[in-house]
Amino acid sequence: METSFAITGKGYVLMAADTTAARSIVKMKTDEDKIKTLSPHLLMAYSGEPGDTVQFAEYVERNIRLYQIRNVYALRPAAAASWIRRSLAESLRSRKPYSVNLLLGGYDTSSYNPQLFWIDYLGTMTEVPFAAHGYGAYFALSLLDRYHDPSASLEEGLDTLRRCIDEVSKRLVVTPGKYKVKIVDKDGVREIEL
Amino acid sequence: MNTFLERYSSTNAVSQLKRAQRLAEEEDEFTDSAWGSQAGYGQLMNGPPSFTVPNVPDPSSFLRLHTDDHADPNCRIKIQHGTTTLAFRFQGGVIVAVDSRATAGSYIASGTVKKVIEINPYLLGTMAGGAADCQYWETYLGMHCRLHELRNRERISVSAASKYLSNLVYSYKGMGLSMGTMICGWDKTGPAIFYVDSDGTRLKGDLFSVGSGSTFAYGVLDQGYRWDLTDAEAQELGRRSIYAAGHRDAFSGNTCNLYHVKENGWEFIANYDISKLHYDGPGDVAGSPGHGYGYGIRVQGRSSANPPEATAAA
Amino acid sequence: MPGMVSMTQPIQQSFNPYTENGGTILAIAGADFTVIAGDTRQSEGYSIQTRYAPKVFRLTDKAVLAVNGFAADGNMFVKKVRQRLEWYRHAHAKDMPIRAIARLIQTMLYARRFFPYYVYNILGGIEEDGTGAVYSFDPVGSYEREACRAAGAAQSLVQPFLDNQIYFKNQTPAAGTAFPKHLPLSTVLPLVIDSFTSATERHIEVGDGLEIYVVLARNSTALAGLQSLRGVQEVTGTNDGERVFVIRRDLKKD
Amino acid sequence: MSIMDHNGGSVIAMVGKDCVAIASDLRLGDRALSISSNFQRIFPITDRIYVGLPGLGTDVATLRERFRFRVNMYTIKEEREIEPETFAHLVSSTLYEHRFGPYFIEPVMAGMSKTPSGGYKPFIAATDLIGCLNFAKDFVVAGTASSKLYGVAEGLWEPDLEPEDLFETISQTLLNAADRDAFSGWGAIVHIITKDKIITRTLKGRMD
Amino acid sequence: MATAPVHQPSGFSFENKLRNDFLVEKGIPLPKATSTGTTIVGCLFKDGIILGADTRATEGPIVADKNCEKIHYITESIRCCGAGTAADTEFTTALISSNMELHGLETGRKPRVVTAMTMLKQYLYRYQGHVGAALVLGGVDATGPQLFTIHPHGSTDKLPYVTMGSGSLAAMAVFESGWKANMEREDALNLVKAAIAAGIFNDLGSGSNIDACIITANHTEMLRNVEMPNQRVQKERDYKFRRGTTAWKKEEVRKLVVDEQVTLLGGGDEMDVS
Amino acid sequence: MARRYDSRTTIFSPEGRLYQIEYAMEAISHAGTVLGVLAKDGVVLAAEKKVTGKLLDLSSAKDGGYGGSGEKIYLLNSNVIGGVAGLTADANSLVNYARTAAQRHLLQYNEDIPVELLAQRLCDMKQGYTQFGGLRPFGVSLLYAGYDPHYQFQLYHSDPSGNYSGWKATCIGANNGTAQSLLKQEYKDDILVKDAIGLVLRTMSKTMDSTTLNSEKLEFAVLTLDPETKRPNAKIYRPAEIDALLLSEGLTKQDDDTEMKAT
Repeated sequence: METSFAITGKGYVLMAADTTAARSIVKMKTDEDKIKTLSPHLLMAYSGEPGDTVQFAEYVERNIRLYQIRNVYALRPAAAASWIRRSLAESLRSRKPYSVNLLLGGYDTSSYNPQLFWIDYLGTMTEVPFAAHGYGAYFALSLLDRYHDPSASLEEGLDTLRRCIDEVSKRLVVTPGKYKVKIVDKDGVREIEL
Repeated sequence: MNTFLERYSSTNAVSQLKRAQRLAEEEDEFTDSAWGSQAGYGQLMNGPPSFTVPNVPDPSSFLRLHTDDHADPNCRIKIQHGTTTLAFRFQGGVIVAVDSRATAGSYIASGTVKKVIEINPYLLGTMAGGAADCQYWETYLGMHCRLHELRNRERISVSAASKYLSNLVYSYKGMGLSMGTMICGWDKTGPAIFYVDSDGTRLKGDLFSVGSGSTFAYGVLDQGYRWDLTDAEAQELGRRSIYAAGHRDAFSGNTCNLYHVKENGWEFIANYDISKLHYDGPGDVAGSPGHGYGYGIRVQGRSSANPPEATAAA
Repeated sequence: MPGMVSMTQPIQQSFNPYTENGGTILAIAGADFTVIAGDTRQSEGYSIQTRYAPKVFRLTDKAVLAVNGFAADGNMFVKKVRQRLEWYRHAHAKDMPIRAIARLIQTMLYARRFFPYYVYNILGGIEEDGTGAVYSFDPVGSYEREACRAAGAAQSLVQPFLDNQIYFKNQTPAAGTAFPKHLPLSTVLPLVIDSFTSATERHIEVGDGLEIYVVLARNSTALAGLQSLRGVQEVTGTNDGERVFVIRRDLKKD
Repeated sequence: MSIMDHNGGSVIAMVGKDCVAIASDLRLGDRALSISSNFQRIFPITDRIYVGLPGLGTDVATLRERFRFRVNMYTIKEEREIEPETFAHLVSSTLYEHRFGPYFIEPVMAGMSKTPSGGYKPFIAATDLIGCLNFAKDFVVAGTASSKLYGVAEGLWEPDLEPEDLFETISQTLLNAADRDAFSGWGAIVHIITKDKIITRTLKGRMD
Repeated sequence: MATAPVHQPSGFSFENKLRNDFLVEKGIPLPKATSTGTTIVGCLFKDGIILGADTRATEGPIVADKNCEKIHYITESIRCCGAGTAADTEFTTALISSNMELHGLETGRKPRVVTAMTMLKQYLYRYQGHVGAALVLGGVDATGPQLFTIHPHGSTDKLPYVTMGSGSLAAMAVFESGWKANMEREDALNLVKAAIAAGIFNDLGSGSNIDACIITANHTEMLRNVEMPNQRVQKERDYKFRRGTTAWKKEEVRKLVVDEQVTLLGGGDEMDVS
Repeated sequence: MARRYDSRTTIFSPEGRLYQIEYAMEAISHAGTVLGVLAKDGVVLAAEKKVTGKLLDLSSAKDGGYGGSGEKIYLLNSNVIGGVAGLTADANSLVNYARTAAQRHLLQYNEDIPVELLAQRLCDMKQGYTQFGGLRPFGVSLLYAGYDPHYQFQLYHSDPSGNYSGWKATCIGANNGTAQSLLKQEYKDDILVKDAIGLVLRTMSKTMDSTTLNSEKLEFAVLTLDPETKRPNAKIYRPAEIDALLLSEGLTKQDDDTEMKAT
């Protein structure tokens, strides 16, 4: 089952998403990347209705890119989050709504703040220090209440992330096998091996 | 119309059976089920009490229609639920921790429910699902445990007690009972926990959590659990896990009741207000971290921002 | 229009022996007394069936039972409880203690687990040790002892108010003081009356009249203040020492 | 479970003596799961008007943006700040416009309106989700805990409370009502608006 | 990038309809709007019309507004009582009132009650009962006093005395026994008050106070809260808290300029609550 | 001279010029001066009002009105102040457009519009009016004094052609050449707001036709950053405040009984 986590730390946001693409009871693919890089300092993990997810993510990706091309600088994370939320809320009012849950992590280069936004398929948005989507949230959130540190170093942050993944694999009936982990900080976006 | 017809057509075998049943039940109402008072003494030999069942083709769907089965909030009879309970075995015995909230729809009907049922000085049962089902059957179980002691001159094993309960509720399967309990105790084999539910499942294990907030409790419990925890650490873990569930789950909370089962019976450790745990922690007790459990309290003053040195100075 | 809807979609006719008759009950336990109160309106839908249908019943001199929900079930249930108490009296030549009544009510309710009484019960009275007690029940018999409890149509309006005023929830005492553990009757009675006038203001099914039963323990200090009250009437039945009073008040009738 | 309970949250506004107060809880839930304990649903419209938007989280954000836009455009066109009464009607008509596909929000407004003599007088109002206005003289409530709030407020509210007393009354009302509601809570925020200042306090509420 | 649609054409917006259907599909029932259980009445008397209404608005079993106004202004000599979905009665009468004003300006005459009635029934019929307004329309025009009821689906009645709403039966009982043709103003007013009172006391959906409106050929008198039989009694005690009772974590005080102030255009960050 | 190549905005002359645009710019160079200076910690704008006559009712402008006296300096958004030179009617239309554009951005992104983007939005529209038949270009130049987190304080100028450019200090309207050369001499790169105010007022006093400066002839605004909230603080001075400011800078002779309402 789809699971994604994101946590903030000292100057970074870490994101992890499972890599399974499933159809019915079959795993179609086990190395699907569900975290998109929207701009040099912005990451988006998406999950939800198959098809909707990629379509919406690409729509967002293109539009955020367009803004950057037009204005040289990219949208700041909070502004991008507002725009994405609005797009989702408006799509909900259309004939064929996107059913996508999002985690949006970015690094605001003008305030030096890592920011993390939790957005659900209805367009509900809130800024949080850590977040999760999918059934994993029910295990990870209490764990993060206990172990998360907003000023953690990268290594400590990764340890906390490992705990989340460990807990989900221990308790969730259908556990995702592999996770892709990405980080965004002042130097931009990169992938991390767990 | 059909039922009306059935009732008065003497040729209908089913209706005859039902009428007989109904008559028997009306008798039963103040005989078998009256074991709780002196008026019904002597009736214990008749086995488990019997119950009035509505005279409709499908009594369990009748019950579902009129009682709150979580799915339909509009039904009239609200049965309270929502819960987090947990129990785990470790070298020092068994820790049992529960919250105390009961909700009916979105209304918090009570914040002081005792979800640990003290079956006897050696046995504890927890309560999740229908409050009345747990209370009634575990009290009933307590009675039988005592009878077992009297008959066999030794305490009933946790295994036997849980099996008895499991058999009892299994006989009502499909009727709409709702119960998820952990029978915890210490017997000849040492500390033991059995999970019993109204489906008829009965599991022996080291660590269980049951209820709407159980996933949150597991999140903390699994990460902190080891067999060789000290008593203080184990109690802290139980407390902390119930807090975690009370915090995140809308249907759990209010207070945490903590029990510790040891070789010579269970001991009630304390009742903790979950909001107080959030802000101030459990106070001056063994294993306390010395500060509030709340995330905001724990990480107070720490920030994720990393402005460059020069800017920070400016 | 409801008529139109029923034309378009089929409705499954099912056996529905229940209805909801509104009204609210509450009980508060003090150190040596218990107050059990209920309004007297009985309604169905937007109609008032009667402006005086008692919801609070004296069981013994130590115990008073308030029932709320489906009035027919409630009245039947009270009848059956009284019958069982009568038998108990015949067998033991004394009134059943309140904690035993509580357990009795549980088993009686649970006996109908699969065909429940649609009744919310609150039992109030005096324990054998002379303290005030309130037991509250759900329709299938789960129960607990509490200090105060509201049930019925306006329970969600009244209960948080009592939490605040009886348990002093969310209040911090002034430095160096503490909130009292038990409130005196002179404080509890105004709270009960205000709870009901407030509920009458905001809940359409509450109103008409208010009946407040007060059960006093032996030698309760609250006696003097009580007897001087307007419209108080004693309904004590025995000479055991516990005394039961009832106070009647009007509520708004709209 | 109604859609209004999906994210939870409640708002209350009360009138005092030359002041008004508006308060809400801070929980954002995903049904039973609590997501955020710092979800603001009360927003300033002008210096002296606040609006609380209890209901579905996505509509809280959408309507907040919409109201801000409409009020800003009003300010630009009229070259003056909007008055609370006018704003209440703006809210009402915005919601009624969506009569057959409503936003799941029941707004509560509190503010100080200018009197012709240059003074200020308290103003509160609330609407249902399709914009039926309710101008009460004492208090208005909305959200998942509304019935609880009605009960407590009806008991505790008194006329002519000074700002500090009004703070106590509205806070106690909100906290105790939220404590009986599974979908409201996780802290609370209170704004007290007087003619010359706004006091905002974050309450130490139950966190379960 | 896609721009935000902010300006809609006038009339109802159905933009959320699809979304809400989607939510219903997910098994989430939609909430109910405030409705006025209501007793509203109207009757003819010697010189004109008297309309009456109670003042309770309910949301399910909860009283949402204890003193709302259910007699709405249409023109100076035409008024309309509303029952049903509160917002619908409010906005429907406001819309028709505005159209009547325009109609009056266009024709240069005082518009008639039938005109308002026709506008209302056509409007309600168009929405096939989805606009849930049940109305009692009364007024005096060139043709004399006129009294109508209009049902949510657009059907109308013209009668000498009418009642509507959940308390209509109780009120009608009073009219049936007490109404006579050509009543005096005083008697008619008392009858209307009695009819509303019957609704207030016998129907749970109606309550609080009595509003009445007397319309004659050259004068309209709005008697707001003409009778207040349900004032709350004095509370038994006062509930003021000691200052400092509520514990709080953080305080922020923003001073406002009272006599002179620089007005800023509300900006993005400015709106944030901090 | 123009050989009828100036009759349409959309037609180039053989020399490759759009005469209507140039005429529009010419119109602007007769309008009241608007002068802006970008400082390290803020931006300063000043504008010269052309007093139309004694009978003009200025009562609404007396207390500053909404966002300025409404003639030359406008608040475009909470982070941008605009100064206009040219046809007042055209300016009103553009200001309204700018405010709407800013609000739209706020609605979409929940952040104040970046200053350059606002200038772009206006220029997109202005350019459109130079390219399509039947339209007349806007006879307005604007100065935008603004702040955004991307480039901090900024000062832009846009003209009727739809061109825009960023400046450290610039001037539009009458005598802009004189003013610009004065600014060129006196501007220093790390000038602070308090010095910039002086610079602006002195330059204004030298370029304006009238000999005495006072609030009847001058509009004045400063954009700074609130030290506490770190949010832009746009202040458009009221007439009384302008007089007080002039007095403190020693640029005017005032009666003794002037209200001292300065900040």
